[in-house]
Amino acid sequence: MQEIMKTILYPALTALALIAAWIASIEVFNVPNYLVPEPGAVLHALKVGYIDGQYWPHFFFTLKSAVIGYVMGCGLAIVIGTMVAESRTFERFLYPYIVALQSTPKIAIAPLILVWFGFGIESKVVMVALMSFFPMFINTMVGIRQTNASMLNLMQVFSASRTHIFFNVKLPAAAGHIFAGLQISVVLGLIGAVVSEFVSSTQGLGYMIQAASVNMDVATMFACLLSLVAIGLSGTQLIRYLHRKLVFWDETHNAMGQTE
Amino acid sequence: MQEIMKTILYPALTALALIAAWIASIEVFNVPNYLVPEPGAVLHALKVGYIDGQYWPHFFFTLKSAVIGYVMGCGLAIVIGTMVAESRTFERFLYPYIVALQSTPKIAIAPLILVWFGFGIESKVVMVALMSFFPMFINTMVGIRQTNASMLNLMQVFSASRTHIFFNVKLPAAAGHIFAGLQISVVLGLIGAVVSEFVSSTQGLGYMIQAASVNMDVATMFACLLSLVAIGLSGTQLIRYLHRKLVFWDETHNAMGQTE
Amino acid sequence: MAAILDGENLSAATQSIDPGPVPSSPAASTPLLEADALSVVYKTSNGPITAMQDVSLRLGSSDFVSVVGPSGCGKSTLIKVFSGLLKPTKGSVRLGGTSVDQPRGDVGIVFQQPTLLPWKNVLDNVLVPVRALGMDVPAYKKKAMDLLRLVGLEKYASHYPNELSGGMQQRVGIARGLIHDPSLLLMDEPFSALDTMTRDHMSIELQRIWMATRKSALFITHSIPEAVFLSDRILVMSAHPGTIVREISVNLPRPRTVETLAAPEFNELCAELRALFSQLVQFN
Amino acid sequence: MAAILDGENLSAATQSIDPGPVPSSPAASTPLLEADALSVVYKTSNGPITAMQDVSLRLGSSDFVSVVGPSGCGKSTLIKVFSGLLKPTKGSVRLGGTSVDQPRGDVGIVFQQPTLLPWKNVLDNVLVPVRALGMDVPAYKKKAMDLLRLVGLEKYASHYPNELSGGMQQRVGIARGLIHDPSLLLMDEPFSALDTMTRDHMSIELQRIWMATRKSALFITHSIPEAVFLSDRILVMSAHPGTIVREISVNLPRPRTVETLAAPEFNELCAELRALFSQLVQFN
Amino acid sequence: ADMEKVSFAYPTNISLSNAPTLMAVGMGYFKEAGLDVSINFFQGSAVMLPQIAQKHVTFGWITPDPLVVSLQPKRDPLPVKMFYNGIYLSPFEIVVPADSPLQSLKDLKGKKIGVGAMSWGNVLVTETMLKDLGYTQQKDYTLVPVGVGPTAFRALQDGSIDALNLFDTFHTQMENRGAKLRRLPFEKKYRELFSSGLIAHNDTLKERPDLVVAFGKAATKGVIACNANPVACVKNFWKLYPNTKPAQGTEQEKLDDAVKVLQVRLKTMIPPEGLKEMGYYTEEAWKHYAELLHAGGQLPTADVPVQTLYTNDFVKSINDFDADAVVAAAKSKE
Ligand SMILES: Nc1ncnc2c1ncn2[C@@H]1O[C@H](COP(=O)(O)OP(=O)(O)OP(=O)(O)O)[C@@H](O)[C@H]1O
Ligand SMILES: Nc1ncnc2c1ncn2[C@@H]1O[C@H](COP(=O)(O)OP(=O)(O)OP(=O)(O)O)[C@@H](O)[C@H]1O
Ligand SMILES: [Mg+2]
Ligand SMILES: [Mg+2]
Repeated sequence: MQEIMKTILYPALTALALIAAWIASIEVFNVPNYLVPEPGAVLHALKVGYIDGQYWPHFFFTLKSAVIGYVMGCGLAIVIGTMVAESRTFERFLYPYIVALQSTPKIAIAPLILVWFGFGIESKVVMVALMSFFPMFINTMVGIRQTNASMLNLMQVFSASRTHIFFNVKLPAAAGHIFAGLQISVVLGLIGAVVSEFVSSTQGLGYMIQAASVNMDVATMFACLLSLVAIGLSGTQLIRYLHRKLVFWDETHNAMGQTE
Repeated sequence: MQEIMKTILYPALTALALIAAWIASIEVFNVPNYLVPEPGAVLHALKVGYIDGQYWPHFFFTLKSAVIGYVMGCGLAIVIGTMVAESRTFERFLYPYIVALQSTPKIAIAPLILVWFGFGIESKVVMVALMSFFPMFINTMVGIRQTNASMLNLMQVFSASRTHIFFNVKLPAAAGHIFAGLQISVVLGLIGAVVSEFVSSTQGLGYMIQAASVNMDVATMFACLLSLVAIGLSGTQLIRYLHRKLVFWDETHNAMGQTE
Repeated sequence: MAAILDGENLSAATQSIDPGPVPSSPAASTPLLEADALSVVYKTSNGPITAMQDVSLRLGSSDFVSVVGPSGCGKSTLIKVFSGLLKPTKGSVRLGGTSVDQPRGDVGIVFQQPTLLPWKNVLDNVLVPVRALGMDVPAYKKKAMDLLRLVGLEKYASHYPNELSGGMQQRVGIARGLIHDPSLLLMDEPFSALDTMTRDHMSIELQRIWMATRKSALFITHSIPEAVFLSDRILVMSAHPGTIVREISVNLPRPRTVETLAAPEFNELCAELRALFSQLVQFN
Repeated sequence: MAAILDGENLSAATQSIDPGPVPSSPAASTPLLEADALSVVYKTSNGPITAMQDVSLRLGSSDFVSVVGPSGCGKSTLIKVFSGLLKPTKGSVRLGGTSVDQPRGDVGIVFQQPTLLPWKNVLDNVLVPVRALGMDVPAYKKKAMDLLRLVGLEKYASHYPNELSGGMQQRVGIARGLIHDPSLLLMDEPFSALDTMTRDHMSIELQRIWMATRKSALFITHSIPEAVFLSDRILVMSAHPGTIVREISVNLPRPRTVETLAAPEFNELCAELRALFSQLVQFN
Repeated sequence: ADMEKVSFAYPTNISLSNAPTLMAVGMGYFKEAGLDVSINFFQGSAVMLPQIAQKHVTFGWITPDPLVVSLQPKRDPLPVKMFYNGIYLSPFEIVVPADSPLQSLKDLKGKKIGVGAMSWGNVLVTETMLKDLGYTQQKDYTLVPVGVGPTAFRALQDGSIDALNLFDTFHTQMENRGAKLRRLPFEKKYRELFSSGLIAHNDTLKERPDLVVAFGKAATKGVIACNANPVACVKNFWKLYPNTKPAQGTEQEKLDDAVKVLQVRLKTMIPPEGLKEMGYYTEEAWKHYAELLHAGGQLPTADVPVQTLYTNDFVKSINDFDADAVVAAAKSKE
């Protein structure tokens, strides 16, 4: 109970402090409202957007492409990360190209993505998948490589199949790395969705931000940014929750044992 | 020796295969050269760029902002990641805001960054730092949290100071996570540099790509993308090399011991 | 049950030993494991360490052989090589006639460290070999529970490893080594973290199980009476370089009981081994 | 050196025991450690486990006390509580007059698992307490090398832990526990992974060091003769619930030598403890 | 009943500048012509052009410079043509704060000029324009990429730049936000540089002239209607894109501001020849464009076959409607 109170209360306190700073900066430093909107204007935009309902389709569009792309990108990253971790040959053949693909700014290859996947939701999903991929890939690879050798030896003595070892030892052993990757990818995937909406879209929060920015409508921009933040926070919190629940054996939690 | 041969030979083989596929796709499928340039044109652009020397200032500009921003972002991430991992209070106050900041697409806050840091290299450095920050932050935090509890207990019995424990136990224990984060951040930092050059710059590979893309000069675009890939690959290879050298105790490497 | 095998008071306990059914006649010892001129040189940060030199060994298909030797003489290395986890620098190992290049499923193993999977509970840890070998899990569940009862942990079946004491973890490791009836059982100091009484109990149970199944067993221990009590043969290793300096046959009749412990042959063997041993360990 | 403390042949070895200088008179035992009515209940996935119940204990400033008891009875838990790493569910611990709420630097500890830092070599692992406590490292380097010689690992000073055998790792842990002259030394089965001979050697060395420094020591062991040989008092614990069922004083004169082992009092004490023990461990 | 699906794209993000053409939606002109038009926005012509070349997009709105620049040796010609001149006058301006001492382009010597990004098409024009005065970039003046909107505004206000070179509509938006700006006069030939227009794939132009005319006609009617009733045009636009309606300010302020911006754009869309001649290209204008790009260093030669880039074949049919009726209908629209 108290724990929950704290988890809600503390961020709320910081939030209040931030809002106070926001108002103060506008009042005291005279920051013009074409740069930073007044909280009231943002609140109004949020009201119009979510109570009158105008933002919902955009919100869901972004959410949908982000979620589908995230699942695809992370899934693929776990598979390929495992392959690369398991085989030196795969590593030699694939690794440089994965780094190469990821070092290329996605915006620069956006025209190709649009040509291949069309300018519907598909290209957004692909962009999200591309963005989510890399952190998951590296973390999976490093995590699997770090699996405790004695546990692997144990399984090897029993001639366990690679798949069996993967699911019973490597995956749980790499869980810490994998969940860290999942957290990073939430945020990157979201950015991927928004950036791809910048490049081409008639829907989504990214499109809204871009349109608002062209029209110098900072209040709407902030309202949409806040929506993105809400998605990002919920996503990472969900991952953290799953991490705590699923990786219950995590050593630090059980330290010396907990007494009642 | 043979190892080195393989590390060079295999990627070279794949590279040849890719170039063959590239030429074939142009010849066989008639992919027009405003979409994908001919390898010859890219080679020519590279020659003009690096032998005649026109790209070098751009190359170094991007490299400079990427390196400075990367070092700053990663350094800060390790410090803040440690603070959040060590203290529940810090976590409550800081964590949501870090996720919030990171969920906001950098392009959307680019105007604010420009206003605060100017149009020079500073704003690019800040963007790189912002992009590199998050993977390092999460990986550091998770890595430190996962430190083997018995080792911590050992140090606690001797009333070791927090700093001492950090440098002697937590940092080495989190090394796997930290190096994974460093690898991811290389790539993200690079993208940060390029994207910030897209938004506002008179120099850098990102500016070159943007300018070339307006003119539909795909050969130059590809040449610059290849330059980025070269930076990205060198960076990640360097990190991987350091990882192998510094984290020599990594369990998997010493598995059952290596015989001669 | 009294302390038997720490040998401190050999006549103290005579009650409640049930070494299991006596087999009609011991099976003929056909060579199951053959090791020829094994040497292991480890690469280390400070140059090579010769852990084992020129070790040859033959194990019949129903032999119980113990290895004793000072700390660091290469006993665990021997187990790693036999299980196929470590390639010897020189020499060859053949198991059931074919060369051991990599781990094979028909070996049971108890590591020196318990090596439990922290994300599986005690029962599932015991069932690890069954699952890994693709055997029928429900059929082995009962056996796993029996083994847990044997090692005194039936109440802890659904606990996780980090909720157990050191000795309890080691006992889970022992149960796991016995679950799948392998043709060769390799045990690396399985009883080291156990108290005297539990240790005695486990020795007698181990003998019972072995006599019932008559599989090959290689047993590493630091306790001389334990080695004599359980083995057909005892190999004594020296350190630097790790090599077998003596092989002693134990011809005491089976099943061995507390009476065996009082037998003069038993004590003679122990004394002989102890004398040998004291020459091997030198401190300045 | 012969096998002394496994008690198998108590008269076998009489040579080369140097228990160190005999202190003029044992210091008066002022209470250094006071534990009152300690209970520890662990939270686990399957409900609470009572690891320890109502344990009270007093340790003078130069007492050597051993704890024996069956596996899982709460011995390690006792060490965790005394070192300040675990808060007892009930009861209180006072060390040198002040309450133990968290770990304090004046305790030396040998864990049941070796717990070495894989990124430090053997010498640096031994020096961990020295560095952690901010003591003068160069001054302690020689002592660390002496301790490594004592445990037979001087040649391995610059090796890394994963290049050592199980017993060698445990010996590094022992050296680390002794490096910084703490006022209280807690040892959790420090000799369990060692062979008989090394074990005897270590016991005698431990007595020598203790007599020279006269610090308080709490020693957990599975070997009854070892406990009797080393201790002023022996606490016998039972399991379920873990509690002290008997306290036995050992009034044998110090320094104890191989002659001590042949003394009738010594054997009587061992027999008494063994009898007690056999009632504590039950298997079905 | 059976509507033909047509996709139409802009290479920029949606803004009020698009309102005139999109008035065709509000007036129902597309529907009348049997067209079901979907509207897309892309980030840059480099992203949009391949879509048209691949026929994923039927019609696009684009500036001529990427097409002219594509006429280089060894480059595959793009299979597209512009068929309708949408903006006759250059929408680019150079503005200074109203109280600035700078009066003409000549005064820009040694000054910092803000541009959206170095990659913007008008940068070339600006450089050429200043070259006429004998100034070269870096030596005599500096270009600073400042983005659009808030950052550009800020840069001009705090003096990090002395002049700003963006679209007319951006400048008007700033003025709506309270900025006091003054436009520096341009030479006529730069002012009369045409800009965006409609583009389509060569196949579409060849195989579906009916479709091209129907679309062009509806779009033209939209511009005329918007010009006749800018208030309705703004309202139509906001109805189509409610998110572009500013969040700050009162209803009337928002409308007034928007109409001001819109009128700036409309001025550049109505040809000097009058409403009957909408969409014509002249070869001189295209040649002039090529010369400029050559002068700016973007083209190796100014002698390029610009006539392959555009066609006037459809303009006559497109203009074949009753403009007065459109004006009347627009005036009566709410
Ligand atoms: N992974 C390894 N890398 C390098 N050297 C090793 C490794 N494992 C063991 N050694 C060395 O090999 C020798 C034999 O080790 P081993 O573990 O086989 O001894 P052991 O007989 O099992 O000892 P103990 O009774 O202490 O467990 C030791 O000197 C040790 O330092
Ligand atoms: N971290 C923990 N979490 C939950 N329960 C624990 C934990 N550590 C120990 N226990 C339980 O507490 C009891 C006592 O454990 P402890 O480790 O103190 O035993 P021990 O006397 O040291 O045994 P051993 O001789 O086997 O090392 C056991 O029943 C064990 O299951
Ligand atoms: Mg060993
Ligand atoms: Mg214990």
